[in-house]
Amino acid sequence: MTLPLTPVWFVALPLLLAFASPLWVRLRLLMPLLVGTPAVLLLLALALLPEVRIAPLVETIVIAPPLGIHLQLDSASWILVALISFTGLLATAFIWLGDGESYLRDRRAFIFLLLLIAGCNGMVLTGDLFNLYVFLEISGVSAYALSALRRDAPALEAGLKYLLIGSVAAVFFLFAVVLVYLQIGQLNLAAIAEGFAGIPGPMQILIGLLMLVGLGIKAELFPFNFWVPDIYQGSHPVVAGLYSGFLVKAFLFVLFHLVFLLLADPGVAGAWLMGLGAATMLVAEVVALRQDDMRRMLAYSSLGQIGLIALALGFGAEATTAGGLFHMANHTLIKLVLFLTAAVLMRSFVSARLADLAGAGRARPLAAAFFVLGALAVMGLPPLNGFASKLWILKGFAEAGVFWPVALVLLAALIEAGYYFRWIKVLYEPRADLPEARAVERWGYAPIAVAAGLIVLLGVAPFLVDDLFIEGAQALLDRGAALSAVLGAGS
Amino acid sequence: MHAVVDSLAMIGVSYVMGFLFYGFYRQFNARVQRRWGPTIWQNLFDNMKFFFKSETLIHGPMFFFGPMIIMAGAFTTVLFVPFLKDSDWLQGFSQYGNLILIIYLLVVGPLGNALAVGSSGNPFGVMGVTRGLTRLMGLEVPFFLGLAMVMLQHETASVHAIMAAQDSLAHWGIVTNPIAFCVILLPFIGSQHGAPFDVVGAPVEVYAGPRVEFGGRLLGVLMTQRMMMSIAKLVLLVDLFLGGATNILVLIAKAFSLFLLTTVISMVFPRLKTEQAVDFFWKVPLGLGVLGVILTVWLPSWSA
Amino acid sequence: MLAFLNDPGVLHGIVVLGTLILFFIGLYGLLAKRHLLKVLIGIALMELSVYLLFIGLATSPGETAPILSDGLRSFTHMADPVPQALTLTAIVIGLAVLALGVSLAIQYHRLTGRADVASLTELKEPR
Amino acid sequence: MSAILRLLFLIVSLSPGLLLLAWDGSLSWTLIDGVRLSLTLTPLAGFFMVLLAVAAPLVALPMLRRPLDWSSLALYVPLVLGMELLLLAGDFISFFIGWEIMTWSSYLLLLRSPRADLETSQSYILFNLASAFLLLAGILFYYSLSGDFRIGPLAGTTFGQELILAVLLGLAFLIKVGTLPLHIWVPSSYDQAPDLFSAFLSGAISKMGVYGLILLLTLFPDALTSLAGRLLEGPAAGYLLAWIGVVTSVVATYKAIAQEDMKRLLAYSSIAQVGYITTAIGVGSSLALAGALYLALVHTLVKVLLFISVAGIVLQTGQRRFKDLGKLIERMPVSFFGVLIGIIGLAGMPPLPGFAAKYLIFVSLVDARWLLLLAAMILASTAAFIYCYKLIYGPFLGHANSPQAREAREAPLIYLVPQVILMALLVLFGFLPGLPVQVLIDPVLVALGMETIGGASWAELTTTYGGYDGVVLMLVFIIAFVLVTGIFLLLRGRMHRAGSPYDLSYAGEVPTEGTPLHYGAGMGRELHRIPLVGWILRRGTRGFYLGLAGQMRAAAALLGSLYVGRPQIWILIAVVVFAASLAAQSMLGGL
Repeated sequence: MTLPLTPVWFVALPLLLAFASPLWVRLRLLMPLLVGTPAVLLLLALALLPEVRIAPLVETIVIAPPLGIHLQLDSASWILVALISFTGLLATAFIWLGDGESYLRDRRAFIFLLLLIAGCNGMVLTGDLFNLYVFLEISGVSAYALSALRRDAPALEAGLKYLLIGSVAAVFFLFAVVLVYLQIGQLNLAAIAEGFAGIPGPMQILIGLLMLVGLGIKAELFPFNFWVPDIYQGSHPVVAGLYSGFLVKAFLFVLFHLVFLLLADPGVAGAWLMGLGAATMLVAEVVALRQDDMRRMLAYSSLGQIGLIALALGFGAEATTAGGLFHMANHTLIKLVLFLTAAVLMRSFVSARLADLAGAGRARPLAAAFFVLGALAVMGLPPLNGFASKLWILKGFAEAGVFWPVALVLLAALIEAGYYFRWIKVLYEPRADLPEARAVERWGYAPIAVAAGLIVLLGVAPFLVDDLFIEGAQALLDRGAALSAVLGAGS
Repeated sequence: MHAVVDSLAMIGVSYVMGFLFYGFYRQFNARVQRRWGPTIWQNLFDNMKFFFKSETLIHGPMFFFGPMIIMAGAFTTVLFVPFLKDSDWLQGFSQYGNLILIIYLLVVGPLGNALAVGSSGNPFGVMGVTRGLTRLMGLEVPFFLGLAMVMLQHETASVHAIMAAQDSLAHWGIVTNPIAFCVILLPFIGSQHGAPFDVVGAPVEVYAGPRVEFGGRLLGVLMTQRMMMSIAKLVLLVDLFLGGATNILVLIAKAFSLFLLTTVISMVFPRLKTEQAVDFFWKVPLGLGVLGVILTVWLPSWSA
Repeated sequence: MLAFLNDPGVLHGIVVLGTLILFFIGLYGLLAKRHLLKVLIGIALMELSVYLLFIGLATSPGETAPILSDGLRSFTHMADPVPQALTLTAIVIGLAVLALGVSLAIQYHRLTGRADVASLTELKEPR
Repeated sequence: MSAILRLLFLIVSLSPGLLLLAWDGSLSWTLIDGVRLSLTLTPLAGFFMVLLAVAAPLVALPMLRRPLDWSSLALYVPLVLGMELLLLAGDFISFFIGWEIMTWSSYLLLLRSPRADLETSQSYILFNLASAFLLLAGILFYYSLSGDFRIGPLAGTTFGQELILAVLLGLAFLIKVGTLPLHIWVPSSYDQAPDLFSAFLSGAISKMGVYGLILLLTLFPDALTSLAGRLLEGPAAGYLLAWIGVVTSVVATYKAIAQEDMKRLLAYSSIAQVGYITTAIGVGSSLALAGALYLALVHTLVKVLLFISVAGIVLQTGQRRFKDLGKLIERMPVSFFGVLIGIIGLAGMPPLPGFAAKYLIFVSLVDARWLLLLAAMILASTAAFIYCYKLIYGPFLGHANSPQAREAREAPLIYLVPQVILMALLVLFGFLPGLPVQVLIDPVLVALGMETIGGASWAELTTTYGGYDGVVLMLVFIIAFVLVTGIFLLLRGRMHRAGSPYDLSYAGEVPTEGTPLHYGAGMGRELHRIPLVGWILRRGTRGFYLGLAGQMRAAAALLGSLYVGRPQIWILIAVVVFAASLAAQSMLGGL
C-alpha cells in the first residue's frame, strides 16, 4: 500500500499518533515517535517543496470547494508548516536527548505536543473558516494543558490564566465566524473573500474588529498581550519556546492571511496592524528592561519581535513581507536557542532569576555562549540571521521611502540591546563564589547547536533561502492568484 | 665647514648677548630701585663659577641627562633662528625650519629638564615644573595667535620670507601688523620668565621651582641655556616685527631696544600667581587677539 | 396571540436581544466574579450565547429540521444544516475547554486551597 | 594543538598586512535579494588598513603571554576580521556588517576584564550600538536616495536630503570617535577594558570612526571644500565640525589632566587627539586631510605604544594610579623609554612625527584663515604637555609609593618587543617626516582628487607655507646633545650621586620615609583655580545620561504596570478597546 504524499498528513499524522498514545507507551516508542513525527513531517514538507513552488497544492476533503473543506499548501503556508515541523523536531529532540523533566516525557506531554503541532498545521493550511476555529481551539487547548503540565502552583496558574484569556479570544473569533456565515452563507475562505465586499460597511467593521481582538489576543499584539509574560514565565522554557517559536507565528500568519485574502484593499487594516505592531514592539522592549526573570525577559523580547513582524507584514510591500516571513523563521530559530538555553540554565541553577545566574557563564560556558549568540542574533547584529531579515525589512521600508518604521525598529533594537547586554554582562560577572551547577545531559546541547548553526548559516548565506521567502510573500500578497487557485480560473 | 663655523658663531653670539643683556637687566633694575647693583659682567662671572665647581650632586641618570637635553634644545633652537637677513652668516640651519618649528623647539628643552626635576624626587621642583607648564599653557595661546596673524599676513611660516618682506621701515611688522605685536608682547615677556609672570622660578615662601635640586655645573648649564633661549626669542621677534637685521650691530641694537621695552614693562607690575597669570593671558592678550582676528580676517572677508 | 413571532424580523430581533443579554451576563460573570468556577461558567455562558445567536439567526420560522424522511423528499423549507453542525462541533470543543478549565481549577484548589481568580499572583511583574 | 592555535591567531592578527600585500581586484556576491556585497580596497581604506596592520599584530603579540585567555584570543579574531571587512567594503552593507562585528566582538572582549562594571559595559555597547543604528538609518536613507548600496558620490540631491544624511552618518561616526558630548563611554571603557585591549581600542577601533567621517565627506560632491557654502577659506559645514573637534580636544585635555589613573588619562588623551583629527577633517583642504591622516597614523603608533607600556606596568605592579607608583625608571627602563617616546609623540614635540602632523594641521588652519580655531587648538595642545608630564612623572619618576612599585621588574619580553618596534617606527618617521606623506597619504589624496603634498625627499615635509627637514633637525639635536654631554663630562670636577632619595633641599626640613614626597596624584589640581578650567572640570555629561537611563526605567515601570497579572483586567482591557474602537469607527462612519 502506498500512501499519497498530501498536505493532509500534516494534520492527520500527529492527530492519529497522539490518539494512539497508549499503544506507544506499551511499545516504549513514546520518545522516538515524539521526535519522529515532526521529523517525518519535515521530510514530507521538503518532499512537497518542488511541487509547491510550481503551484499551490489544494487538498480537497470529500467535496470540492467552495462547498467542501480543503487544505491549501502554497509557498507562504509551506514556510509555516516547515517551521512548525522543524521547531517541533528540535524541541522534542531536546526533551528526548536532554533527559529533561519527567513530566515533559510522559504520555500527556506526548499527546499535547502532537496536538499542538497538528492544530498549528491545520490553522495554517486550512481553507475553511470554521475549520480555522476548530484548529484554533485544538492548538489552544493543547497549549493550556502544556502550560499546566508541571502541576505546581505557577504552572497551574499559567494554565488557568491562559485558558481564561484564550477562551475569550475563541469566543470573539467564533462570534466573527458566525457573523460571516450569517452574512455570506459560506465558510470557504476564498468564497468569503469574494463575497466580503458585499457585506454592509458597519458589519465589515464589526467582523473585522471581532477577528482582530480574537486573533490579536492569540497573536500577542498590544493591547491584547498582557497575558504573555505570565504564561511564558509559568510554563517550562521548552514549551514557552514552542509558543514563541511557532504557535504565535501561526496565529500571526492566520491574521495576516485573512487580512490579505478577505480585503481587496488591505491598506487601512494594514495600517492598523502596523500601528499595533509598532506599539507592541516598543512597549514590550521598554518593559523588558526591568525584568529579572529570564523566561519573562524572553517573553517580552518575543513580543517585541512579534511587533516587528506585524509591522513588516502590515506594510504589505513585497520586500517587507518577504523580510517579515524570513524574520518569522529567524526569530523562531533564535528563540528556540534562547529558550532551550534558558531550560539548560534553569536545570543547572534551579532558578532563572538574574541574581542567581550571575557568573553562570563561567560555570556553563557552552550554554552562556549559546545565549550570547542568540542575543546577538535577536538584536539583529551581523553576521547572524536576525540581521539579514531585519535588513530585508528595513530595506523594504527604505525602498518605499517610509522612514518612521525604520526609526522605530532601530530604536527598539537599541532598547533591546539595553537589556540583553545587561544579561550577558551578568552571566559573565566575575564572581568568587560561583553558583553550584547541577549536571545536565550533554546531548541536550545538540538541538541547540543545530539551531545555532542555522542562525549563523542563514546570517552568512541568506541567499540560499531568499527565493522561498520571496515566493511566500508573493503567495501571501497575491489575492487574485489565491482565489483562482481555489475557485478555478473563472472566478 | 661653513655650517660648523656659522653654528659656533651663532652659539657664541647668543651666549655673549644673553649674559650682557641680563647683566644690564640686573644693573638697570637696581638703579630703578635706587641701588648700585652688580656689574654688567656679574652674570658671566656667576656662570663661570658654576662651571668650575668641583662637586656636583646628582639624583640618578635622568637627573643628569635632563640639563643636557635642555642645553641641546637651546642650541638647536638658536641654530634654527636666522639672526641676519640677506647674509650667509649667522643663519644656522634656519632654512630647514620654520616659525612653528621654532615655537615648538622652544619647549623641547624645558620638557627634557622637567624629566630631570621629576627624577630628583623633590616635590617642590615638580610643583615648579607644573607651574611652568601651566604658565606655558596660558601664554602660548595668545602668543601663537599673534604669530598666526603674522603668518597669515605673509602667507608663509618661513622666517626668512617674513623678514624679506619687511624691506623698509614702513613694511616692518610692527607697523603693518601692530595688533599682532601687541598680542604677542605680554606673552613674550611671560615666555622670557620676566616679571610679572615669573612666579615659576621666583623665590616664594618655601623655595619651589624647577631648579630647586640643581647645583654646581648643572646649574651653570641651566643658566646658560636660559640666556641663549632668551636671545633666540628676542631675535625671533626682531625678525618678525622689526624687519630683521642686516648686520650684527643692527641686530644687537634692535634686540636691545626690544629687551628694554620688555624690561620696562616688567618692572612696573607686581608679580602674579600662576593662575592669575593664565587668566590674564586668556583675557587681555587673547581678547585683543580675538579682536584682531575679527578686524583683520573676518571683516575683510565679509565686506568682500 | 404570539403570531407576530412568526415574522422572521421580530423573531430574529428577539433572538439577538436575548443572546446579547446572555452574552453580557456571561461577560459580567467573567469580569466581576472571583471564584474560578464562576468565571469559567461566565465563559461558558458567553459561548452559549454565540451558539444561540447562530442557530437563532440561521433559522427562520416555518423551517423544519434538515432531515429527509417519509413525506419529506426535497430540501425545501428546511433549515440550513450547516449552522447546526457547526454549533454541535463548537459545543463539543467548548465542553472540552470547560472541562480542562474546571480540572485545572480543581487541581489548583487542591494544591493551594484557593479558588479565587485574584489569588493567581504567583506570576507577575517584578516589583 | 595549543601551538597551532596560537600560530593561527598570530596569522589572523597579521592578516591586515598580508591583505595589503596580496589584495588585488575585487570580490562580490549577493546577500539577499537586491543586496549585493562587494569588496575592494580603495586608497583611503588602504591607509586605515595600514593602521590596522600595525596595531593588530603588535597588540596580539603580548596577548599570547601565559596564562592564555583563549576566549579573548577567540574574540580577537572576529574583531580583526570584521574590521578588515569594514575597510574592504565597497558597499554600505558590508561596511555595516564589519562595523557591527567590530562592535559586538569588542564588547565581548571588554567583558573579559574583571574590572569592567555594568555601567561601563552598558554605556560602551549602547553608545556603540546607537552609533551603528544611526549608521544603518543613514545607510537606508542613502539607499532610498541612490537606489543602491554601493559607496559612491551622490548626485542630484537636495540640500535637505544631504543634511539628513550628513547628520545621521555624522552622528554615528562622531559617537565612534567619541567627540563631545557623545564621549562618555570612552574613558570608562578604555580604563576598564583588558589592559592590552585598550591599546587596540584607542589605536585601531577609534580610527574607524575617522575613516567613516572621511568616507562620509566623499559622498557629497565638494563636501571637503564647500559643503553648505564657504566660510573664510574653508567649507562652512566643516567649520562646525572643526569646532566640535576643538571643543572636544580642549575639554578632554583638561579632563585628562585631572585623572589620577594612567589608563583613564590615556583615554581622555585619545578623545583629545581624535578631536584634533576631527578638526582637521572639518578644514577639508588637502593639507588638513593630510594632517588628519598623519595624526591618525601617529596616534595609532603612540597610543598602542603607551597602552602596552602601561599594560606592562600594571602587569608588574598591579597598580594603575599615579599615587601608587613612582620611581620605576630604574626598574623598568625600557618601558620608561617607551612612555618617553610615546609622550613626545603625543605632545607633538619635534623631532618626532607628532609634530609633523600637528604642523600640517596648524598650517591648514592658518591657510583656511580659521585663526580662532587655531588658538583653541593651541590651548588644548599646550595643555597636553601637563598630562604628558604627569604620565611620565607619576609612574617613573619621583618616589616609589607602594611595595609593588619598589619591587617591580621589567615587563616581560613579549611586552617589550612591540614597544621597541613602535619606538623605532616613531624615530624613523621623526627622521623622515615625508615618508608617510609620500608613501601613505599622497595616494589617498590622489584618489580623493586633491593636490598631493609630498616634497622632494622623504626627509622633508613641505607645505605652501614652508616646511622643515627632519634629518637636519634630528641630526642637529643629536649632535648638540652629544657635544654638550661630552664637553660637560670633560670639564673639571666630579659628580656623585645623592646618598639617599631623601637627600633633598626640602625647604629646610629633613624629609623621611613618611613624608609625602610624590606629587603624582595632585599634579594639575591647581588648574581648578583658573576660572575657565575650573568651569570645564566641574561639568560632565554623566548626570545627563544617568538621568536618561533613569527616565527609561521609569517608563519601563509605568508601561510594566499595564502587564498586571490578573486575567480579568486583561479581558476588560480587550473588551474596552474593542468597544472603544467600534464606537470610534461607527462615529467616524456616521459622521
